[in-house]
Amino acid sequence: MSEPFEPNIVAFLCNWCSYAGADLAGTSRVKYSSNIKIIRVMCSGRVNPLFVMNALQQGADGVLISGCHPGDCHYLEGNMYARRRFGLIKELMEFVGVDPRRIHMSWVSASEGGKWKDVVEKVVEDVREAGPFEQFKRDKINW
Amino acid sequence: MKNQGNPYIPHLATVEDTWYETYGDRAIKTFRVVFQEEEVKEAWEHKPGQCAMIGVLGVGESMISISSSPTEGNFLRFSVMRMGKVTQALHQLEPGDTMTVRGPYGNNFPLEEWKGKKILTIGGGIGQAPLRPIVEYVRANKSDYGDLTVLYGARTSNDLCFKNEFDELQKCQTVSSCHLSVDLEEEGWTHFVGFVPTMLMEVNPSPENTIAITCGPPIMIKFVLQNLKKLGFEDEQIYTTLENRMKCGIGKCGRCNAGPLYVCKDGPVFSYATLKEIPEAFA
Amino acid sequence: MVDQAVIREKAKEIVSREDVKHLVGWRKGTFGYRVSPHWVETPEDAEKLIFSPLCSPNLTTYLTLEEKLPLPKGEEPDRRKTALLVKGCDSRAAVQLLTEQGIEKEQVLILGVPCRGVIDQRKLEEKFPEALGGVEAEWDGDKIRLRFPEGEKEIAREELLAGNCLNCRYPNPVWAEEILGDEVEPWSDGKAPGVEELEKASPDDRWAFWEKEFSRCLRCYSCRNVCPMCYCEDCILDRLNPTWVYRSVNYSENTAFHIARAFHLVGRCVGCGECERVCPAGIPLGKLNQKMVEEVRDKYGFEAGTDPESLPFQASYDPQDQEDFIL
Amino acid sequence: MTEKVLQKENWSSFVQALADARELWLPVKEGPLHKFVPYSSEQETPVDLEGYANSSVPPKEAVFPQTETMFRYQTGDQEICPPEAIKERVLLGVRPCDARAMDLVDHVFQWDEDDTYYLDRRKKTALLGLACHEPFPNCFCTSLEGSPGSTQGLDVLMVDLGESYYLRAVTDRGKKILQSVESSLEEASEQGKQAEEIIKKAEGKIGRKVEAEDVPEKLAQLWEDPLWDRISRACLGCGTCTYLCPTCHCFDIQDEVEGYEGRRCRMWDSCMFGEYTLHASGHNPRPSRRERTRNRINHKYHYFVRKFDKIACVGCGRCITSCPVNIDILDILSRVKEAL
Repeated sequence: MSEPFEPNIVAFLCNWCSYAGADLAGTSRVKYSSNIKIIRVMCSGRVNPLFVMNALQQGADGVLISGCHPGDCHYLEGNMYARRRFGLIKELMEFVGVDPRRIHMSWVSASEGGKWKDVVEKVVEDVREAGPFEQFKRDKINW
Repeated sequence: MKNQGNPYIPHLATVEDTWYETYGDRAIKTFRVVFQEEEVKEAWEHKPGQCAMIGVLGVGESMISISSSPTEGNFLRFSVMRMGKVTQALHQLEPGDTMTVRGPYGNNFPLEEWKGKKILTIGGGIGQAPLRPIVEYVRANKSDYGDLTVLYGARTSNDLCFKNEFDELQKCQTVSSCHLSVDLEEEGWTHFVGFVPTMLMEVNPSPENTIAITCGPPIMIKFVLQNLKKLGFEDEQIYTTLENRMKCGIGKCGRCNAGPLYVCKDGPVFSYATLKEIPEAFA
Repeated sequence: MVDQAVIREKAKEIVSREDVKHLVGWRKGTFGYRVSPHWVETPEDAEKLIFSPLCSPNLTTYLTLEEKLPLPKGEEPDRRKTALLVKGCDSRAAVQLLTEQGIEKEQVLILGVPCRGVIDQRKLEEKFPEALGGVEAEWDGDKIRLRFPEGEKEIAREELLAGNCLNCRYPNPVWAEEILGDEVEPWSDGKAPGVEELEKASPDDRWAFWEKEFSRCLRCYSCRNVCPMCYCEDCILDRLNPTWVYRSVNYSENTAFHIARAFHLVGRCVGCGECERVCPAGIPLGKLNQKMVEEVRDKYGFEAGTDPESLPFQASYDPQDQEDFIL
Repeated sequence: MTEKVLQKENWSSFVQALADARELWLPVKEGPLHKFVPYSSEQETPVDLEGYANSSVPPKEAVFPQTETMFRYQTGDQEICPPEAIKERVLLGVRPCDARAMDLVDHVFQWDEDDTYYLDRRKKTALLGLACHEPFPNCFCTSLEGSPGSTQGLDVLMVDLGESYYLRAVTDRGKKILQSVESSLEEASEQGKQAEEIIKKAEGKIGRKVEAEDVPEKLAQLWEDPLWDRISRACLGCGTCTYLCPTCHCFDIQDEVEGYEGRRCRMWDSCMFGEYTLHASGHNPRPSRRERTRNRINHKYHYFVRKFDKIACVGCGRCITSCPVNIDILDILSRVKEAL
């Protein structure tokens, strides 16, 4: 069987909770797949849907946005806006034909190193099933 | 300068030396660049007043006036103020990096016609960059021209460009008088304090057999033109350069027009006599 | 029914008021079935005002389209009101602009005209090619009467109305100082058949459909500029530093443009159908926005421009928002 | 002068023969609009020109593509490589007004320096024109020295006689094309006169007109006239009228980088957009739609005339038809003429 498809996933992690959670997973030597490319943002509410679009255009096969649990947000309601926003962006992308398994959102707090590993494994598995993202990838166009 | 017939393909040039003229968020940096290919270096000739499209591959290009006179040597000098995407990328270039250059574009100061006349340059802020080649050219051919007066002002003293060169300009005898100004009082500043148009009235140059060239922010040009008229200058004696957004530099992309004139082809140097009838010139 | 004479009288009265700068309405276009926006400044201009099934332009977009140029020293900005004739969907756009502080209440004078649905110009051209030579239209019960130079014809409303009008829930203006004409009976529950049928298709078919549509896009941005909800001074598409969406025209950048714009309209689109009408490539943008309108209505119980006191949808949240998709 | 007749039954063999000789472009219906696209033999819809008044997007797309790669490079090693040359091609079904428009745009791209991209495509593109027999309601080509049967800029002129097409070669390149598709053609006898009548009748059907001789001088004196406010008030500032205009030639140049590969490309731009003249400092010499509309009309009916002594408009009527808010150039011109 040809070696399995290695997806390329961009993850936007909120600095206060999820990034610290991923940091904790690292310091406690938790192994998780390296397909995840982490970008630190100050709050999940900062992530603009255009980031998701641009990531998919430039070769990402999946996008993960991870923020604090409701109520933990350092800025009180950033994750609430993000929740509403990414519930809708998933619907819109699905309506245009993008596989819903490519866009994920998760709550990971600073102490949940283990949960971060499970979230990453699930997302990588989902995107691997969905296969490489070709739909509106940028470099496919004939220059 | 044709490049295998395709006017859009730029030549590659290496940045030999670069230094900051002014600092702050709208910093001005000067680049001395030399073409990488020998035959391009030989074949290139430009006249004072012409511009070139300089840029960085992967970022873009912008039209910058060549601020070195052909008499100074086989290199090109550009002074770039950091404003947008391309100029920011240019400001990150260090000596040894590569810059793309294409041109020269635009018409030039009609220095042949001005032979035998007195030359008066009035610059403001970055406006001195397009005027600098005139000063160098006239100094190099001192015998052909009358006396050279340089007026130059900026907001504050560290906004003044070519500071090191002005000290030398004030001493040498090829320049009859050189006046610097800053807008506001500053300790340690001995020259004129106030706006360039008011300094112009102070210096009160006689319009007789004189050519006045002015470049700078639009608001300064407006008042300088008024004052020059008050001093008795005729429209044909006054020249200025226009700046507009340019993309092709060869009169095709259509965006740099001020009324019927294309700034990249019919300009950037215009006499006030032509600009007077174009209402959009000073828009 | 709305009588044009009533509108003209009202316009004359409004325009002669001191605190009104001008009134924006519709007038007959310069050819065929076209209707163009009309500025009424003097009572004579009011004579040209019309209201018919061809009056599709949404005039609320002009409230935010006027450039606010710097005034020469000493000149006071003109604080007088802009009066506006609005249909049901247009009035919702005005309400949505109000809730987003795109306009101030004292800056506008809204006159509502109950609407029985506007004609889809492409359907009209297909069924009556001679309409390009000149036509007048009128509602008549559940039919539309078309007056051509050579004679009159009647056709059922359903065959000629624009898609968004067929499933319109707010034909009567939602917010207006005055309603010029008696109210009409709403005729739809707001479910668009086109959206359902596309939802049932498989993801690949959906993508095939949208890829074909988006690759036809010319990026002329008329859908963005006509939209009353798109009034950012410095649109993200024009930004160069960083360049989010490249200016080259191919289906990748076009898709990014359309998804980004559709997303900026979630919870704000009032379904006036202008983006679909003005698109020279005929891309069914209304379908994209209608999907999100229904999504937001069913899952969040929110409809844009229906309640002047509501908070903008994406700038507020509800603790009970759905979160089943969150890991 | 070679004159031929093509019976409509062997239209598809004619198209196939053309496609074998050169890369064939023809107007295909995509959604509600006709667009010139390269012909591929396994086209689902049968290619015919019935019900085709004129393409919504003008054939300028074949010689001045909406997005065109100027050169590619690797951002690391600064090595610039221009794109490959393009093949010879023929455009079938071009309307005479669009062919005249291409001649006008040639002036710009040949003026003083040659734009090699445009001129290379232009030389390799043969135009097989189709005379109009059913003009669109907004056509006004006859007021600008055009005609439904004008042959300016065309290599071959086709006229639809009902069940057959009359073809006449205008240039020797046209003659070569007709020879290369000899098999599907017959000799013409008196169809030439029939074609003339059809063209004469079509000229009579042109409903809209304007006397444009005095417009350039009047525009020069109407710079501050309030008519520009009234005209541009409804304008949305979108790019539809300029993108669909066959004589519009403005473009933007942008760099695009993907990983280490980059390209410099140019794409259509519109003077009706705000950032068309926006300086990096934020200053905009044309800040509002009033100046931009004034500039668009002045460019075509005043500036172009001062530089090339021709009006840069061929009366195809696309800007009237496609404007979302029905700003009508003939209405503008009549106001300009009345204003003085």
